[in-house]
Amino acid sequence: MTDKQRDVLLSIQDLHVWFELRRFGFGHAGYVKAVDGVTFDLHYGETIAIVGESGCGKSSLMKTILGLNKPTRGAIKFENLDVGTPEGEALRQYRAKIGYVQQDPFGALAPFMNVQRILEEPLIINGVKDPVERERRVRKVMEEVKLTPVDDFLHKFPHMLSGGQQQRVVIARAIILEPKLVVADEPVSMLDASVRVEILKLLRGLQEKYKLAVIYITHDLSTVRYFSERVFVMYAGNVVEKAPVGSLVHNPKHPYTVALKDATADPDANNALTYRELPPGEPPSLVKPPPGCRFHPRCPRRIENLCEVEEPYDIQADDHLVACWLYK
Amino acid sequence: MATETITATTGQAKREAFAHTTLGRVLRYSLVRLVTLGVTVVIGIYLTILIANMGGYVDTIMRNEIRDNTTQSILANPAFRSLTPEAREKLIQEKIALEEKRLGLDKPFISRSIKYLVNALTLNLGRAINMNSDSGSRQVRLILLERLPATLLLAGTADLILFFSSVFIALGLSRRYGSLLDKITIALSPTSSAPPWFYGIFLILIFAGILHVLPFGGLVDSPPPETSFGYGLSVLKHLILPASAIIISSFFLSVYNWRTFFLIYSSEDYVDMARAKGLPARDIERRYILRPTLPTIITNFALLVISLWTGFTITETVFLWPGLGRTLFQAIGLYDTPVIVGSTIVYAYMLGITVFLLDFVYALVDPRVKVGGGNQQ
Amino acid sequence: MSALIKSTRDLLRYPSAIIGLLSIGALLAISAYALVTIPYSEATRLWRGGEDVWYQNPKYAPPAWMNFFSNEKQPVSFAVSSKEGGGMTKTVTVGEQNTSTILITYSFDYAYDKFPQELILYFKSSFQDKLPFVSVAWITPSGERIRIADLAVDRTQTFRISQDQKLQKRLKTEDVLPALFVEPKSESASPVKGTYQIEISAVTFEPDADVDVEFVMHGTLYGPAGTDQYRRDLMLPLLWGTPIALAFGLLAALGTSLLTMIIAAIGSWYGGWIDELIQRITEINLVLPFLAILIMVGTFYSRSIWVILGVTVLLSIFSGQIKTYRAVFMQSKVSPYIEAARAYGTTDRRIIFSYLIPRMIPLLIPALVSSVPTFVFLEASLAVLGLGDPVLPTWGKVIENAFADGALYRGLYYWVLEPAVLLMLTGLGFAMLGFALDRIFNPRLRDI
Amino acid sequence: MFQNNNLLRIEDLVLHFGTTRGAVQAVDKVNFDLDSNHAVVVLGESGCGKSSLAKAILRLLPRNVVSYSGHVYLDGNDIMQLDEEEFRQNIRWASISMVPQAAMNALNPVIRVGDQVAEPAIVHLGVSKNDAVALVKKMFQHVGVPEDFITRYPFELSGGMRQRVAIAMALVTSPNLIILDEPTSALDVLTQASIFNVLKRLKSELGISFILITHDIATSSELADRVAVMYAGQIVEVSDAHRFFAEPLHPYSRMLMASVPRLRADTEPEFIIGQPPSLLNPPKGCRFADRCPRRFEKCSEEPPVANVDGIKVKCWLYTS
Repeated sequence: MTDKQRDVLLSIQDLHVWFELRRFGFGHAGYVKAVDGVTFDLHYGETIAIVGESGCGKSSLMKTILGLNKPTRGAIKFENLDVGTPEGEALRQYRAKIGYVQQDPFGALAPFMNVQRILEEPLIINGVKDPVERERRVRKVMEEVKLTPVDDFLHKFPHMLSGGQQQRVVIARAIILEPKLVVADEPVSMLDASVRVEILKLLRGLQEKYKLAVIYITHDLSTVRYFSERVFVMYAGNVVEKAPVGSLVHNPKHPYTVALKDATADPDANNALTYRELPPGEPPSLVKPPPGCRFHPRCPRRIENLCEVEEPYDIQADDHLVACWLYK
Repeated sequence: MATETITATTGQAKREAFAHTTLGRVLRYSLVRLVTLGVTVVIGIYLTILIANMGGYVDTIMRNEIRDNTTQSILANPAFRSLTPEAREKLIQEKIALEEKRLGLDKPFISRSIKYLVNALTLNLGRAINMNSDSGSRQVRLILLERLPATLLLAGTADLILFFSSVFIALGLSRRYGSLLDKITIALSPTSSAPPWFYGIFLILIFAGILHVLPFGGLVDSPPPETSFGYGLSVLKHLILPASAIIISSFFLSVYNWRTFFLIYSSEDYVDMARAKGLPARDIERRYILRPTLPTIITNFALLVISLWTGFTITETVFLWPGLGRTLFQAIGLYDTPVIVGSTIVYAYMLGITVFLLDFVYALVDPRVKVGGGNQQ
Repeated sequence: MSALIKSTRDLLRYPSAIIGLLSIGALLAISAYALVTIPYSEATRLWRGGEDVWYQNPKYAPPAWMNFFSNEKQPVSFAVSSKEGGGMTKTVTVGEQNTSTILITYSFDYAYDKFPQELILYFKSSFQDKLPFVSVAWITPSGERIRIADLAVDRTQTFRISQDQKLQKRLKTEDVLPALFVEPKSESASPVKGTYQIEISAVTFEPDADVDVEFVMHGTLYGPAGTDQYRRDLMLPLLWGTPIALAFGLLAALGTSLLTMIIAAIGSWYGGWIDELIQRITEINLVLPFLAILIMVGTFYSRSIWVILGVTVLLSIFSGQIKTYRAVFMQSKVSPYIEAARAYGTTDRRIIFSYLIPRMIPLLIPALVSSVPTFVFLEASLAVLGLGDPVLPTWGKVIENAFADGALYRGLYYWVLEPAVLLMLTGLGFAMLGFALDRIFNPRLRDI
Repeated sequence: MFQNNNLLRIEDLVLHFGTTRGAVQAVDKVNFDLDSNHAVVVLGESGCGKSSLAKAILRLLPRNVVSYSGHVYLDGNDIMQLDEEEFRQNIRWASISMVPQAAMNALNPVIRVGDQVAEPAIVHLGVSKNDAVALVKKMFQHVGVPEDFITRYPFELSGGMRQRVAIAMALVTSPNLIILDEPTSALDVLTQASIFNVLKRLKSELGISFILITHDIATSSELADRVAVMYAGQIVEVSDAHRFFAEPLHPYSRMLMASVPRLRADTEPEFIIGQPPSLLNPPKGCRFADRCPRRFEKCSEEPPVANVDGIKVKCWLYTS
């Protein structure tokens, strides 16, 4: 489904995001290499999912795209505009171009603002001075996310809303500036099962209606197939596999993706009867990641004298790009 | 910052053996704190000196006094009677210049202040201008040393009684949440908005003025009793009112705060867990409520000491208690710069030492305290 | 708006809040009354005035209501003047050859068990050359008439009845006043109760000459608040001390908490060297002996209440509170709603003032209200040490005067207790309100 | 007493606690039982009272409790009748232990994890300190924690390791029953799966019974022999795992099951419209009626518990 003809909205080349560790508040004590060489293009109207465990660098990658972190090395182009190192006002304006849906809807809303004020803030900050115009746009966006009747919700404070309603406000805020790209960071992981699907469907509806490009970040492989066209799997600061969603879910190639799929349960009483095959150990430190393939210490199919020495690069295998020597 | 990624690193971070022993960690931490606190104390003392003599108010007052004293002493001295008025005037001027030199008034302010700072830091506090110690010495150090025990006696007694009684009573109340005693404590806690001297007035009024059972003030009867036992008893009698004033003025709020604090901490998940584990109530209180809150308890003890150190000036004045606070007050009344700076320095040192001890003990009881921000959580 | 109503309703569920609000309300009413009835210039003039202003009052007189608590009634001071009437009658009879006779009488009930301190007549007369001649008589309840004095009076003249030696000789006693208030020849040590009259008859010898008299009795009690060693009516500092205490307490609390919060917010938002600097300053401030420095400022620089206020705020900004606020700000700083605000392009200034600080208001308000007493007492403490504002009448000044005069040793308890009670009222009022606010705004405390 | 081979039997358990706005009916007449060496999953969404149920069983009551009643039979003895001290000595950790939701908060931050795990053994088994250490090492082996971690503090461990330590702590007194309160909800998929491997092994090798409290339907199937669905303070369905995951009966259970996104099947998930009722003032009659697509007049009355081939359903649809 990936449409090569579509124009590129966001282009990321060899992106590194490192955080310096300090000792005594000033001495250097190494780097946390949260994102270590990530490359991909995102097209207009495209949805991609980034899947990985906590600490794999997906949040740092996302925050860098949002302009909240500074890239250490590499290039980010948004609409052919180099936005790798904007400062001050330019950075502020860049941030406003991307919608952001957060994980914890209650935390994402200032507790002392009502819904109207929350939704007005981005407009005020980005120069919509006319209050009538602001209210018109607030009402419109509330209709979009089905916070209706609007008058019932306009003056409510976040704590008076249910989790699902809070997340609708967050989504409304993300799209009120009419962005071309929305980043959704685990938008449903803190919601109840019965609400999750509702929010995912709402997001998908908005995406289709406005031809939004969406980066969907999640640790849950099972929701990915309802949302995205392409999936990137991240492990220890690297993207280890990129593939169209159907192909990735049914036929994962990287041993880590395989492990991830094997560990993800569907509701089935037979689960209780079998043990799951899992890679041993835990993800490595991002301060001193293992040499070669970062997954090699846990990998059941590692190739001696190769995987622990040479760092794998993106290798084409069917319609997948896999950073794994098995596919060389 | 990227807390998420940092968390991932700590689980596996390799640590050197020394860094990981409690002693090593505490020593390294304490050393760093000692250096920073040292700098802090130096700056604090220098600021004190600047405030004490900024704009030269004290200099002017001192010059006037020198002029008056010198003139008078020469006029009163029969040896100089025979001199002509001009010669006498000349002699006076010479004497004044000599005296000003002796007190260092001829040098520029900055060099004087630096000299003062060095002296102050080495506790070389100089000679007082007007004040004497009881033994007649003009050495500021001796004057202050003479007064220090009285302050320590009052502060120590009041602090210790106040602190331990309120913590333990609070612990008891937190066990009996909602009881009548608990409610009374809550209701009385606003009484702590008044300072010790305020309660001192009432205590003096009742016990000294009306009932005549305790003295109005002072450290010991006049004349002091001959035997050391009698002396001690007399001091104790004089101690009751000021110490009570200090304790009363903080007691209820202190108990209320501790009680609330313990209640909040006893609803932590790990306390629930300890209850679920079926540990005896005593163990839970000791290991799961007191132990994790020890850093906070210690901090509060230190803050109490700090606030009392500086709060004693008035209490001591009201009770005529011959401690550092009253000395400071008297010195200011007499414009005695060396004594003012001296006592402020002693205060700054005492505060610095208190803060340092606090940090040291804090590091000892809280395994999470480390030097630098590398892997804090 | 509805949130405000709800908070108010929550607040009124706490008895301590109601008591607190009532006492603060009472203090505000007293302040308003003081400011309206006694203008500032009048208040400072009176407070610094000496005998010429306060001659009508006795020294060291406890308040009149002390009589309620004692079976032995003490005389309450009064002053009447023939100029203002007030029960004193004055009749002028024009005689021959430019003379006229002026008769001034005043009768009063004396129902006390003690003798007064002093009876004084202040004469004011107008004439060209010839002094008017005055005779004073005292008429006891039984109708006996005692001649007090016959004298020529100057333009202003003071006549102290107890100290007149002629009268002493005439009455054959040094204690004139007991002699005037007991039946002659009776052995009783207490005054006879009843209506006494003083009669002043004056003769003037010029056409426009006139005589007026002011009759003052220095009882042993005075007015609603009593007097001090300078005869000053304590009502003045008690009334005027209220707005001063409130202003000092509120301004210091407000200034300190707001500045502390803003600085903490800026430090924790920008981090880095700004935060580091703020933390260092806080530590230095921690080793600076607060009161000692305040005392030095009071001694060396200025005792003006506004200077002291400024220094107090300056020294209190970088207190332990800044660490508390900083800890909360550091938490808020990484909270998702701040991250969201950054993501939609909010400026740093707007984040600090519209996102970080409003979050802190629930913590700030109770802390602010609860810190008012600290500052009120601080001002009083300085005054007690003799470092009060030299011009303003304050509660602390009254306590200082009382101490300096040994009020506690001499049993003049009212002198200390009156300002103390007002201080306590202020302290308790704000503390109790702050206490209730803390429980409302701090959800962790709600069920505890 | 009770002639039954149930390990645990809960009858009409009630726990209400007070707030400023009224009483929260967190657990309202809950009934279910559990056989030896079985695992029952209590499934429910946030705020349905499932955590309060765990606390009610272990008698860990909040300060503001309004009513607490019912029967909890453990091996036939009603442990609700025990006094506080007997309950502490004989039930807590001696017979029933618990793995909390967030191990980070449930571990004392200033005591080394080894000591914390050893504590219950010293208190309840009366073993010496040295024996306790040996026991802790054995438990760490069981759950896959390196032995030398016993001298570490909780903040020095990763989330997965902390959870394993918490499980080791639950095991150390060899209880018959362990209550797992959302034991993996804060963990990553791989860690989650490996923790469930550990739990499965404990169940088969040590014969331990579990009550697993969770909102996560997919992972709940990893351990379940039986499933109890909780809604608004009440249990609405108790079923055998195989039958439940194949086809639940109660309309709420059905819709909940339909809302689960699946990795290996191509069904489109659905959601439930509306929100669960407040536990402060739950509706009369069936508490799910407002959101139920199959409601009818009867639903305004409290439904009885119907027995459909051993499955208990609190719904009018199944009363014949």
